[in-house]
Amino acid sequence: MSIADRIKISKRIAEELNEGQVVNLGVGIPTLIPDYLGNKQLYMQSENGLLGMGPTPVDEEINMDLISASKQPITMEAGASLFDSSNSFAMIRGGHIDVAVLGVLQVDQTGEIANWAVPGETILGVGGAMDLVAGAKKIIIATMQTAKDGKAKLVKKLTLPSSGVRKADMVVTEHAVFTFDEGHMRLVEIISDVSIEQLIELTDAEFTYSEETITSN
Amino acid sequence: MSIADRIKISKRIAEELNEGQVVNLGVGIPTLIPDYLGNKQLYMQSENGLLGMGPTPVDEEINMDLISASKQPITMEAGASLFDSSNSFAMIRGGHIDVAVLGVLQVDQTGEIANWAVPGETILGVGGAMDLVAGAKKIIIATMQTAKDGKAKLVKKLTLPSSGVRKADMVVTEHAVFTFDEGHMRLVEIISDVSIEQLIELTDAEFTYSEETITSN
Amino acid sequence: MRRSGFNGILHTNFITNERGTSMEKLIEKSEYLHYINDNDTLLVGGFGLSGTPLTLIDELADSSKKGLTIVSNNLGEAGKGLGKLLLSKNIKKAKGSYFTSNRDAVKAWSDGELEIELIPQGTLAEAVRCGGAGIGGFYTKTAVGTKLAEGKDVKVIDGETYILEKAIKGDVSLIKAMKADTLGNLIYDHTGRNFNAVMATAGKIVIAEVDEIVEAGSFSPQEVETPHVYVDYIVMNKYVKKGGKYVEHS
Amino acid sequence: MRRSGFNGILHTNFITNERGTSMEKLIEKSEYLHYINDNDTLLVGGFGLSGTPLTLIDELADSSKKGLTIVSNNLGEAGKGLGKLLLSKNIKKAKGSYFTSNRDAVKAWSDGELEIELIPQGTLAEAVRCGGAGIGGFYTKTAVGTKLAEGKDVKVIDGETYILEKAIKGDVSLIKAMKADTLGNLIYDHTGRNFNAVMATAGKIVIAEVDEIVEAGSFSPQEVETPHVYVDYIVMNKYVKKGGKYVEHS
Repeated sequence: MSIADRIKISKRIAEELNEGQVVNLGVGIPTLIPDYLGNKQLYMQSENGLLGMGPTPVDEEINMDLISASKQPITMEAGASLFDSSNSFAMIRGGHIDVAVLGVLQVDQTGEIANWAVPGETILGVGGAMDLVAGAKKIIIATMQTAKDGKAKLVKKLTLPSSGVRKADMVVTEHAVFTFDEGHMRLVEIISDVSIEQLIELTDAEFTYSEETITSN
Repeated sequence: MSIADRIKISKRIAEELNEGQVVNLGVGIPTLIPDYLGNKQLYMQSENGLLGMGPTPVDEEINMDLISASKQPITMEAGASLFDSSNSFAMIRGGHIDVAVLGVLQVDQTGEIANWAVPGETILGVGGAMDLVAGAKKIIIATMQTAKDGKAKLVKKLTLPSSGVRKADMVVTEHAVFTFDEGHMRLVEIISDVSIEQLIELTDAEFTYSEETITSN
Repeated sequence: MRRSGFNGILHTNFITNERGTSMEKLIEKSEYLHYINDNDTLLVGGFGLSGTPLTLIDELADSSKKGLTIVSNNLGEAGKGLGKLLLSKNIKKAKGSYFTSNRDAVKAWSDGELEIELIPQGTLAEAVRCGGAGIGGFYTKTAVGTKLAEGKDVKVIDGETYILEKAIKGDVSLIKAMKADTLGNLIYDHTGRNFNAVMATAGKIVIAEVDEIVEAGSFSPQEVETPHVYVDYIVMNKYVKKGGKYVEHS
Repeated sequence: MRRSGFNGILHTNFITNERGTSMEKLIEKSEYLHYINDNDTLLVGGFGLSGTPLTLIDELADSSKKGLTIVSNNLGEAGKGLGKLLLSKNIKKAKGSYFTSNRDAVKAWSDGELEIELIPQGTLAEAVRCGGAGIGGFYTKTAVGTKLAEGKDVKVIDGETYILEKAIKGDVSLIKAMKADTLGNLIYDHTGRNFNAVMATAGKIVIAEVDEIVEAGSFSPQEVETPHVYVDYIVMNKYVKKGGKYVEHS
């Protein structure tokens, strides 16, 4: 997956985030988002116990006990707060995070997410994925349109284990933006030079769209 | 109930408390105990959110936001800690309080406690009574032998509503000290000039005792 | 993030308090009533009169809101704190652990004018915490075998008997802190924290009454007791503390 | 209050650390192994290598303790932190949320040498909190409808579906704090608090590894993160932090 595509996805999701929101960013593409927020003040939550995560520190300020959920060194912004894991997940599970931006292995056409386990491979990690899926007020998926093997990641029905019954609200890929409306997937924007026919080809999930959507790009 | 009796009960319970213990003292007689601890360092927990409660402050230092569970102004000792109500009761319910000293309306001969509700009167308060009964490692009851109407407070079977299935470990009255052993009440000490016959008369509950216990006073 | 709940226009952006600190969440004390509807469930912090949002309660007592359910450890004292709402007849029901010390509450209940649901103090605190934490209910040892367990599910887990207590949530939380920073982070005054910290998590809209507002960054991240994510609006306390008690602003 | 669990004679009273601070709970690092039995369940704080009791783990890896169940978010990294216990074969089972990042854990599991129970991170934190709080279990939204919910009780409460998760307790908790005071009150280093604060509440015996011991009263009552009631023994960290990482004491 090209860095240009990753940046494109991050930028597009950054546009969806509003001043003052509390946001939890998953590993991978979502971690690029802070670079594209412009003047918007957001509050980043890290599930290992911090609200108000700031950028990567200079080398002299690195402290292994001030890290993100991705276990990278971080800083704290003015007005940050620290708490333990149980209170961090009370915040997440209790619906106090405005937006969670998550990577996925698959998302189905109803918005159901698979982002933790690949059958046949060792399933030894779940982390906070299911808590975020269950608890965030809004879930935005950041993903490439297809997996490395070329298979669609936006599928009719999950073939990988589900991360929970709670559905995603939006999917942003390098080609397009989709939303979910009462269990139906809808194309709202094409953000590459892909044609609608090509997009349908790259997508296993069934989605609706209006002509305006396509021609707007 | 005479102040001398209240002090006698408090002093006797103070003897039961050991250096370093974490103790929660109920309203009434138990609040006198700190005056009789001598050099023993104990840590007083107050269920509204403090471990390390100190004595009553001088007038100039009274703060209505630094109070005991009895809503009286208090101070904090060196090494005190403050927490919210949920964490205070996690401490209580989770078995982290070494001793709770409680007043009662009745205690039965198995150690079951009634200390919150008088039938026929308005039952509008329970406070932290049931949490302390359920959670403290050791429960010592501080009570007069009889109620104001002369009826025994140490009864065969509770006639007042129970505070929980968890039994008391010890009862101290102005006349005697009783313990509970596998559901049976046992007289371990007489601390007034009452005779064993008089004590039996004042006590509805059945208890065992050895001759040595009686003659030791 | 400001939550919805009132669609009218409020001039709440960057109100400046008397100290010149600007803050988006700060509103006038009367404004907060817009967020309260008749028959709402309000979660109110405090233990007796300690850590109680006196200013918010005064406004409510002066309002025509009715049929309210109040979830709070006590109903203040007779004529004081939440006790005022009994005299002003705003309350239909009270859920809490100890009402005996307010004679007005006892009388209102006796007269059939107030419903009371008695909840052990620790169960109340934990149920509200669960309400704010996305937990539906919990099995507790407290009250097993008592009248307060009647009608509740009983379960034996690893040989110990527990009862099921459901989470408690509210439409609006009214809490009292000592200081807010300009983001809405809160710190409390000693044992004034009591129920305020959990009440802050379990209301759809959370209004915090504070004595003082300071710049964001004034609190160390370790000392923040309620992170700003839980706080929607801030109202300045009209009382000042003198001799350890809140008195009318002179 | 010191808890029972070991009946041998330990010279633990008022050991003095290198700074001259005397403290009843302070023990030598090797002593703590007396409190651990084969097949015990250990609750271990930390998130990756952050907030991890490295010294306590080293002692355990050098011991002959076996059949241990480790409850911790991760098993450290390959050869580091709890990862050492895989190489030293002390562990029978691991319960936590994320083991994929330690290749030794993946290999041990593949080889049938390690049982793994996967628990969502928030469920793990809450289950341990319940274990320390006298709560038998809780109904959570997390993992509803997933493989990790298989075999678990499902309950609909107020229209929402939850699964029952049982509390987790341990025989011994091994935690890491930045500072202890002489009573055993603890404060943590930033996000190093993570699971340590809940692990401290749910072990029958709690051993805290700390960088420093200060006099009681040095912490303000508001800043104590783990009250001393939860802490039974203190062990000094043999590592020192340099460049933000713990390195061998030079």
